[in-house]
Amino acid sequence: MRQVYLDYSATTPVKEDVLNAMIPYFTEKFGNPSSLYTVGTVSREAIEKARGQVAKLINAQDKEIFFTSSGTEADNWAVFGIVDALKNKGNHIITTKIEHHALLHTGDFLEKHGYDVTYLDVEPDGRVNPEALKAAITDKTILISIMFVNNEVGTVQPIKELAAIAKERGIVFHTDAVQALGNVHIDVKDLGVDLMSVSAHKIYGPKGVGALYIRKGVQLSNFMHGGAQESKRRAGTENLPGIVGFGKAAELAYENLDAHIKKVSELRNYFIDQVMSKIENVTLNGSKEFRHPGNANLTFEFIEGEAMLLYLDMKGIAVSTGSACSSASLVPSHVLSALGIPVEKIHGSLRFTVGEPTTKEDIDYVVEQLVEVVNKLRSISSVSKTKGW
Amino acid sequence: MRQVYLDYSATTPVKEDVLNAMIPYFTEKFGNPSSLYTVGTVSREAIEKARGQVAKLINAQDKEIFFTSSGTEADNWAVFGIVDALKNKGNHIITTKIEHHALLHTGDFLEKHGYDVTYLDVEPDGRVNPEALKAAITDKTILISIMFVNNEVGTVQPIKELAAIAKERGIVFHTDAVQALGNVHIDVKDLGVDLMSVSAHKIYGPKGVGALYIRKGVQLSNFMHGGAQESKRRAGTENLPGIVGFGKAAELAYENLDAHIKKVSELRNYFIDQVMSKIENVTLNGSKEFRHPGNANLTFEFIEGEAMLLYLDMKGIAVSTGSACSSASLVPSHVLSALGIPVEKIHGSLRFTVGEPTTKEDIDYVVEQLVEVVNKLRSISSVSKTKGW
Amino acid sequence: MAMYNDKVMDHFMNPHNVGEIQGADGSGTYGSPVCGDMMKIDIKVENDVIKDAKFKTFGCGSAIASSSVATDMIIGLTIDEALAVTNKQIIDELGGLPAIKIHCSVLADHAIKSAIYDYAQKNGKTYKGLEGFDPNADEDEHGCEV
Ligand SMILES: Cc1ncc(COP(=O)(O)O)c(C=O)c1O
Ligand SMILES: Cc1ncc(COP(=O)(O)O)c(C=O)c1O
Ligand code: FES
Ligand code: FES
Repeated sequence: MRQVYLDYSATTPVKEDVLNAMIPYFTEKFGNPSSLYTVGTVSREAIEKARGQVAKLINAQDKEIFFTSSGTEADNWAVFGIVDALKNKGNHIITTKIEHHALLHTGDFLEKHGYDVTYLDVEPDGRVNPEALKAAITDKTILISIMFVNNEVGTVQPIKELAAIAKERGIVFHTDAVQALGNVHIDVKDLGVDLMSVSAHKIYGPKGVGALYIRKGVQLSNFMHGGAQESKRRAGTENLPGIVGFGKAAELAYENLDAHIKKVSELRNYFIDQVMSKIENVTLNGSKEFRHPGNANLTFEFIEGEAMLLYLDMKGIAVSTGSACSSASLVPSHVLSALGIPVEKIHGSLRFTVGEPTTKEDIDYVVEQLVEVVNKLRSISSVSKTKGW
Repeated sequence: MRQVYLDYSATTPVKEDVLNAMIPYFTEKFGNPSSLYTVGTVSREAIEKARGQVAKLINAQDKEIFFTSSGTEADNWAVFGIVDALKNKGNHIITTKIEHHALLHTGDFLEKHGYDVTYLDVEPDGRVNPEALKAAITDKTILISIMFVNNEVGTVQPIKELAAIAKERGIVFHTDAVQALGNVHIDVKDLGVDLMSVSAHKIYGPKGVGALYIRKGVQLSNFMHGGAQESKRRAGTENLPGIVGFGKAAELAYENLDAHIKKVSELRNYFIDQVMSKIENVTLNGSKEFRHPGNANLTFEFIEGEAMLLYLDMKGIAVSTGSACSSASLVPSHVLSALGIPVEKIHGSLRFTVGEPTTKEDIDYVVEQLVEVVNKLRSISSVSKTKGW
Repeated sequence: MAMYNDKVMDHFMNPHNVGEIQGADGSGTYGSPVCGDMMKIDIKVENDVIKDAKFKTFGCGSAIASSSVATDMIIGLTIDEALAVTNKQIIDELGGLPAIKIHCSVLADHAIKSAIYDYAQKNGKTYKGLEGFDPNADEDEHGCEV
């Protein structure tokens, strides 16, 4: 049976070239990068090379890149680091209702510790209204954190415009660019952001390595305390092969960016067109124009996402859903909720993400199976267009 | 030229079997463990298997193991997690002067945030005096953190006795067992500890993965906030291949523990005997009896450690030093200082750690080269036994 | 070894002018083992020209390399010229040192001055380059924090 993975926003396989770059650093070139002897300095140089590769992908200076263990850690560091460093300046943070949990739950934690957190509403397409941001700023605002590209619906934010608002008011601006990296052009200098989180496993690099871009001159407290690694700003023996892999993945993403965007967006558009023409009562969630090139978040009315997901899995197809039924807490997707999508529709949502290995044949297969699955589940369902919800 | 790595306490190479276990999880079996489809559940099962392998090595229950990105993160989590969870109970922490920086710098950070931290002195052999611990406890003490095995001098602490003191007073007890894992027998149930940090890259597993043992029932706040991974206690997409590698390394360490201890301690003892018989004015730092099986921390009087380290590196030999000259901050080893060793002697200290791949021929080569290097540097030195310091 | 350049490594592995001069005309010691670096330098002087210089150093790779290159540099110089040698010149001669190791070159520069000071004291001479130089001054300048 054909296996079609269409969940590249959840994670990506490591590319062959990336894995090959990593392998030597597990065994022969395994030295601790902090060690002074040759076995250590070889490792140090490998890390510095990777730093350059990641920096280049976002047009940062090498020394503005600080490796972490994940996008999650980068998000935690950005937020905790700023609120601690600026605690005498204020206790108010602004973020959005559609952030990744790495931001939202950090916000929740801070709210329990005396901070005020504003979670901005978004427009129906998932975009933040710059006027809403302006209106939310107070004298106590010390950090604005708005994600670059949303992981569920793929909406791309006007980061440059939002960062300019922060700059005008002298407020630190952070963006979670975990989904943006390798999928949209990123130039930190042009964007004017102070802090940016990225993660390797979304760009065909390994899981368990990320980075925080810290614009030169931005002061923030450390999050991970200990050894003198990463210019004394992030402690812990470096994940050497992981960092090397991130570097290689970033290099490939840099070289391949335009072709990647073209390829996945064409396939994604073809997929959406096919689905729309073959299945009724389907809607596309999010923005048409400002969208992650591989993302198709669709609602199939009258049926439930987890059921679709399982059926598709039986046919070798991997996708995800915003349905409450699939979440550990039985809460429907906070992102789709924030877009104003009614709960019953959220239940019927599926996220498909096209990636580099995806082919047209894969898409055709998925469309074919999807038609079957949707028809089957609709035939079982107690709701329908005619019967109503 | 022979290459002899004798710095296994800094990091270890990944074993061939461990790497082979990891490889499939980069490419084919790359699914996000949180995903509901088969590609994801295969990953989830791999993580649960690894959890069992790590648990077995320390006699914990599987669900008491929480994977982190490093020993450093486990230490940070233990400390920040407890002080936050118990902030209404007190603000006093007890640790020691010889902890790893992951503990010490976390302590420094807390001191700047209204906490009291007692750094216990140690005996000249590096052991904590249980009476000193008892004397340091106050009504406000909420956490005692004492490392199991020291990374520089290898001293093994009487953890069971120290944990019992904590328990009697109802205080949470954490131990940093990063150097202990795979090198001494560990039975968390017998020891009676509440929290324990471990790291994969010290036991021939990969860098960038560690774990915190949390005894069932111990409450502590989260450190890494975000997704629902690790039973909602540690967020971030799991470092899947890293965790699989940690599991495999733990399994091998478990099977091999007695043979490993016997082998490395015999070679280590042979090394010390050879050095002592061939070089004058050498002293062994730390405890003879309560010691990491592979560790030999020696002071070579009248010469400086970084110079020795560089010479040895030219001869293919990798070791580390506690000399101030080799540290980024020009501060001599805090561990050797705490043992009461005079600064000029700390300058001449080298740490050798024997590991599994080490052979008798390696040791003979190192002794031979060491004699030469020490003689040469002593002939250049402005200090000597006759001239005095 | 990426920490030091080849020239530093060469002076460190094969230091020039190691030893002591019997009946030296001037002898100076600078630094302290407590700081991790102590250099002793002996000089032989004829007609105000340094004919020979030898050193012994307790210290790191860059302290030994600085000692070696500094003694090389002053042999053949007049006292006034030797006094004008700065740690910056020593570093340049070595082709650069890591920032954190700059203080090791200061050690060599001070040890030279100390040896010349000793020579001046023994011979009742004064040199402009020694004005304000105190061989027993606090060593804060070379970075020892102990
Ligand atoms: C937008 C966004 N932020 C943060 C993260 C977390 O990154 P990581 O999985 O590296 O912890 C993810 C993915 O999981 C994400 O999609
Ligand atoms: C005793 C001790 N604790 C903590 C650590 C930190 O562990 P990691 O390197 O996994 O961050 C180390 C090693 O670096 C160690 O030796
Ligand atoms: S219908 Fe079963 S969890 Fe929603
Ligand atoms: S002698 Fe200590 S750093 Fe050079």
